[in-house]
Amino acid sequence: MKNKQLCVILAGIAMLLFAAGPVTAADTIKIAYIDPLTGPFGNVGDAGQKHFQYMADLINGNGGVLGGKKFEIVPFDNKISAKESLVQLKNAIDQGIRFVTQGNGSSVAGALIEAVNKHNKRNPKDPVLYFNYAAVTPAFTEEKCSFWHFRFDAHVAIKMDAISEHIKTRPEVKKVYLIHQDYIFGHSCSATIQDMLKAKRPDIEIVGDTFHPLGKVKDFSPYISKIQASGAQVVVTGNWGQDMQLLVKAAKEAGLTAEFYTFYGGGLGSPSGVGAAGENRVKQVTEWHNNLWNEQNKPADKDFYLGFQKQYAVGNNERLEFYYGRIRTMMEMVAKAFDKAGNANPKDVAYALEGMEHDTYYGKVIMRADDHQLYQPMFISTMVKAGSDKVPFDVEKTGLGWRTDMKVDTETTMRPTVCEMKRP
Amino acid sequence: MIEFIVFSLLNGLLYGMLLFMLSSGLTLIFSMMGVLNFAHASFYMLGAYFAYQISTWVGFWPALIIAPLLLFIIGAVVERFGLRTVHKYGHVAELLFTVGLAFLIEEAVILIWGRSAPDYRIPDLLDAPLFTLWATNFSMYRGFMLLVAVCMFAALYLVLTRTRIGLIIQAALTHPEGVSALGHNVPGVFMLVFGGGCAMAGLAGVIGGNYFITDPGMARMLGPIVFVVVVVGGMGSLTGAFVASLLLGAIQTFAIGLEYSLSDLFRLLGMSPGFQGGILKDLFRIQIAHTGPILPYLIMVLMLIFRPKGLMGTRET
Amino acid sequence: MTQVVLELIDIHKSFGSSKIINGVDLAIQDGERHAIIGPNGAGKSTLFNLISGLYEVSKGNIKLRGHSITNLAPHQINRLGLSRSFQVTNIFPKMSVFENIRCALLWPLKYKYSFWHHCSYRQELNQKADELLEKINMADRRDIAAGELAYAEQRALEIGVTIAGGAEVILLDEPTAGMSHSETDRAVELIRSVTEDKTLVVVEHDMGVVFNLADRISVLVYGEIIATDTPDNIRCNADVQEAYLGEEVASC
Amino acid sequence: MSNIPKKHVTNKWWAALAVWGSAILFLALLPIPFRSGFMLSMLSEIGIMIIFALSYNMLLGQGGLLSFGHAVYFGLGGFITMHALNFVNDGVLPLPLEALPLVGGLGGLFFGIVFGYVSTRRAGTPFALISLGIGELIASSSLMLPSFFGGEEGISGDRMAEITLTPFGFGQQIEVYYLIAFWVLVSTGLMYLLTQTPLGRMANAVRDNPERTPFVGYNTHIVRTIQFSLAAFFAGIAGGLFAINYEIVTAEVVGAIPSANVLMMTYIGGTGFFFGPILGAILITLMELMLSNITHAWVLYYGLMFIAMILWAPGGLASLIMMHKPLWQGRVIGGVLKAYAIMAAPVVILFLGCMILIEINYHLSLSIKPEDPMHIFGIEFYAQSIWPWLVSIVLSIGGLIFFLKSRKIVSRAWKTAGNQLKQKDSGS
Repeated sequence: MKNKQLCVILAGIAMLLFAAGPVTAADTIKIAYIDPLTGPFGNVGDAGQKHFQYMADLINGNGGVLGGKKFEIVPFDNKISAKESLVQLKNAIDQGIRFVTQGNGSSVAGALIEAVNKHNKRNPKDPVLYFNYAAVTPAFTEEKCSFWHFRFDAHVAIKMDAISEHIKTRPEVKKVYLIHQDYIFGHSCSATIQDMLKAKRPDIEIVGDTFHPLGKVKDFSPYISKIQASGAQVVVTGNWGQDMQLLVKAAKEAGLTAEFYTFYGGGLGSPSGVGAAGENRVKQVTEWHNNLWNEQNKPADKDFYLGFQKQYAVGNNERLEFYYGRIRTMMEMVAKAFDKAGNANPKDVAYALEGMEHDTYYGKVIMRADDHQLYQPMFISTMVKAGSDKVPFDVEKTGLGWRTDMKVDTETTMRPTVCEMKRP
Repeated sequence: MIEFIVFSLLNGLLYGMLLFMLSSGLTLIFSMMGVLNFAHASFYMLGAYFAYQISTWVGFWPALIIAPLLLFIIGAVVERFGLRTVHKYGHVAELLFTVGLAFLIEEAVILIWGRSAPDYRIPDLLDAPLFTLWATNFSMYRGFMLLVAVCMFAALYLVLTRTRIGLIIQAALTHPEGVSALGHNVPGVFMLVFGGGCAMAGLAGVIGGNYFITDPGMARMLGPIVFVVVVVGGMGSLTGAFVASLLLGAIQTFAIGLEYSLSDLFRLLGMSPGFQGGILKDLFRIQIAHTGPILPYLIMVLMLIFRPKGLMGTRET
Repeated sequence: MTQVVLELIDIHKSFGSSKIINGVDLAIQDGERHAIIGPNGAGKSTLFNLISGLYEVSKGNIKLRGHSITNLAPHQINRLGLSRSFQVTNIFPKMSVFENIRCALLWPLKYKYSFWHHCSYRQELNQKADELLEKINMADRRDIAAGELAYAEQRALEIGVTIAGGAEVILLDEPTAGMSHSETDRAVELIRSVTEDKTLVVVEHDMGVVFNLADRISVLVYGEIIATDTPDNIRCNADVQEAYLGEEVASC
Repeated sequence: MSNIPKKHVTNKWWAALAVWGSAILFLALLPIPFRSGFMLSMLSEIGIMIIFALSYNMLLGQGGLLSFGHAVYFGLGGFITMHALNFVNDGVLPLPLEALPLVGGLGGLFFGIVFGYVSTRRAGTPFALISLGIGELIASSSLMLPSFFGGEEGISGDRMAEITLTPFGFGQQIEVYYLIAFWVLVSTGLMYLLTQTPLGRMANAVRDNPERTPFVGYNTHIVRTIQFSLAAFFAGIAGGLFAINYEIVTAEVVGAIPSANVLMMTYIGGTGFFFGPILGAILITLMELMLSNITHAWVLYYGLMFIAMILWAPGGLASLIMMHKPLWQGRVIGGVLKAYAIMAAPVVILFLGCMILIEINYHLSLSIKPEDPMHIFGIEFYAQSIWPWLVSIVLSIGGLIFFLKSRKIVSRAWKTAGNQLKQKDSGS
């Protein structure tokens, strides 16, 4: 008798365990967020999810899209693995989700583009649309471009172009050192900046072009010695994560005065990793940073920024800040596209997004139809002491914040593309 | 050129000393107990996190003492209640136990301190250049790290040569099966050595965590490099571990300066390599400089294949 | 006696600075049962290890039927027809008794490294293994894991594994060590029966066994052979008595 | 001659037929209840992992070789298959898609021979460390050699190839599932047969006692090399199926994570029995794909399970199951099962308590917003309030106390069953 009762209880528990999925309302538009939520990159994916959630809440609070439908962000943990992303994509499709977003890792993005293309080819009546908010390999909007993929982040060449534009305006810079991670991304960074500098500033000498294995170097001092010996005034690096942080820290230790142009100097966790070493040393190229509202006099953006921080206040150790300006742009544009399309069919939404122009606080952005790449103003900024009138906010409680050096307009960032878009 | 050599030597020395702090404990544990401790780097990480936490309460200097002590206790507990339980199932089980332990420690660290890097800083006192050579600074903190490493090495040397327990450990290093015959409390010694090894890794974490970056991935990132030291140095030989650490430090730093690739070699030999195309073309492009950080693994593999005793080992691993 | 099967010529072995074997010369005749005796630490097991290829010879030459086998790998020596047992039981503990024997039969039956034969369907292989089990009186223990056998049974299995391959020269290292009297007697009978028509070299401490079994005896003291002779002559050899046997068997 | 028992000729062909027949039927019918895309993907992944884990057990369980780099052969097999698939689609290589995993297998075999020969001279720690080093080298070079590994994005291809042996187009997941199921059956069968061959037996011998093996005529190094190469062959087949299933292979597949994963799978499943790794592959893949959607703490559960296995059940799941075999055969298992049923309650309570505790902590430190309510089994509560803590601690402690008590009941039941078994033995 006792056993039977036990069985019932156990069965009940098991059923609850599997039934305890998220409770879904009928009138929602689900967006699958496929990014790492556990593992070494879990914090990055977690922060991204919060960005999307914040945006979805804002849009939903303003009445949603399509006359009252709400966005729902459904997280899927891919552990930054291409394989798991594909399984999770299947999972999302099974759950009836037809909009997918992802950003971390070009390996994952490449896999998702392929998988979405194949799915749409094999199920032409039931397509899936993929919004890429951070994977920057140029090929995704060049040779590998796809109708079903939209990129909201500037790709490598656009960012490097912005960097070279800034270097162009600095006649005192004569010697440039390049250091990158030894994989395709690093090599494409290095090749791009060399071409651009050659074209824009033929007098500049590239005094070093070094590659190091991805994520394997613990002590960058030897590299710094090499940079020091080369007499470089400026270092350009596409390094991200620890490879960037350790590089800058080692530069500070050795008293290297050269400035670092980075992609990811402000990336999540980077400012706290770099710490004081970044002061006046690290520059970044981004579409947004948290002092832009002050410089451009747009106080409404400040409220938006602080609102995020307030909503996701974490314990004493950490402070989560809004970082992905482009997620805001993306969600606003996607919402607009839904309304423009008048329905939630991925194909119609994609057509609506093509060529869409949108006004952000910092200028006009355009989703170019030719390659599905978003073109937006780029800002070169430097990490300086924060708390002043000019630089009111610091980042990640480091006491350092970003100050804009230069704005590169949307038109300037536009580049020709080799993409031959195939539309259904 | 001299500039390059001097700095490579200095950098190599510092990196080598850090490696030695990490690997000396591992060598002791591995030689005596035969346990390849995969969680060793996790104790290094714990050292850094403890030091960070303690330094937010009472400052860096007490942390320098307290954190290694805590790790000594944790190490001893792990040995007593974990390793000793699985010992009867053999070395594979012991090794896998440490693998699982590394897994759990990382999760625990994430759970307690979160996934982002805490702001564990170098003490202000040491945040200044010590001396400047050819416009490159050598910071006080790096000098301090060297000092700590040297002190630890000296202390270890004294303990091993001047104390009774040290002599037993030394005997156990070379003849682990013989010591139990002497009637010493071998499990007790094991516990002590395991705790001591963890404390040394923890000390490395205290002084390395703020110099590099303290985050939940630091143990994983350190990876199996400490095993390389143990293998190259040789089983049962602390001196070997010392030499291997410095050697690996030097190799890694010097390799960075050598921008030669296979195709350069062929050019030098007057051959025009016509087979540089195809799937293997990248092989010819890679410069020695790019491979610096993976050279140790190559050395480890070759060492195990051709000289399993290591440089100064007393017996084969 | 006919022909020399196993010949040791001026064998030396040293570990570092300590010399264990100091110029041993020995010639074992075809079909003979030869015992090697000597005090502890005399180097008896080392000598076996040198012959069977476990250790490398520092100096000297070992010949099996006239072919040099010096410093060949153990498996090569084994394939040339020399098989040995160990002082400490050295079987495959997790495998069944039957499989222990079968493993020893695989190479001699030319299965080599085959991964295309199914062992269970090889009539000849299994029949031979079962015959051998009968021979060593262990047919009833066939499917028990070797590690679970009683000590004396393990020793018997050890001998079984050693002779299974049909090697002509058998080296047994203290086959009766640690056995009771009755067990020893049975073991000696077993050895006698399974090594018929074979050449046997045995290291043994039990003088009863030695004098019962051996055709000739060599006495090894401090890495040198001080005498080789028939049991009776050895018993009465003054050097041997002084160096090793003492008074107990001095009954000539 | 005639008195020799002829037990060795297994006349149980019908038993084998029954096992294989039901396996085929089972795999063929499995997609009926699990027809959604996600379920099919999961089944496919499980199939791939079964081959991979079984091939790993050829090293660890059968050969006594602890490898930390088995994913090298899995991954290289995958890359080679993907290149082959692209050659097929370019019309260079006339091979049917169904046979492509074999190409991956041959690739794995090739690298298995090369690396196996240099690394298997000795087993134990040296072998483990060499495999670790080779794994690191290959993983590092995977990003440095983009023309073979495709760089960060890996290499992708289209499995809807021109040439196929079956009417399948492989556009749908279910067709790929059946391809994988076919290879799972073939590989499992072959790997099982391998254990029965002279090589398989000698691999066991080398595992049990490498000192003795040379004295029965075998070169341990060669035995290990062949065993290793064949394991690499099957790993390569699994990698080839991976390539076909996901249509993309990235550098992550040769990395340390899949190597560690297959080790844990195999160990948790149990290395001592042939079917152990199958259990491990199923359980761990389910955990990875399903549990990670339910809780972020799945890594912790995974790690705890691994440690618990090492500490208390070093033989893995398989041996936990198989230790009941004699009781089952002797028909005395009833008492033990009853004791288990009694123990189940405190185990569930203990588990619930610990689980709530872990979940609260994860929610507080890692969730998107700790102030938000959390759900366990549909019950909503706030992690900041004291009640869930109290409940979970009470459940844990209470569960632990009763668990310890019920453990005695179980051990008593075992003792009784053992005695009954002995009586039956002596009775018959």
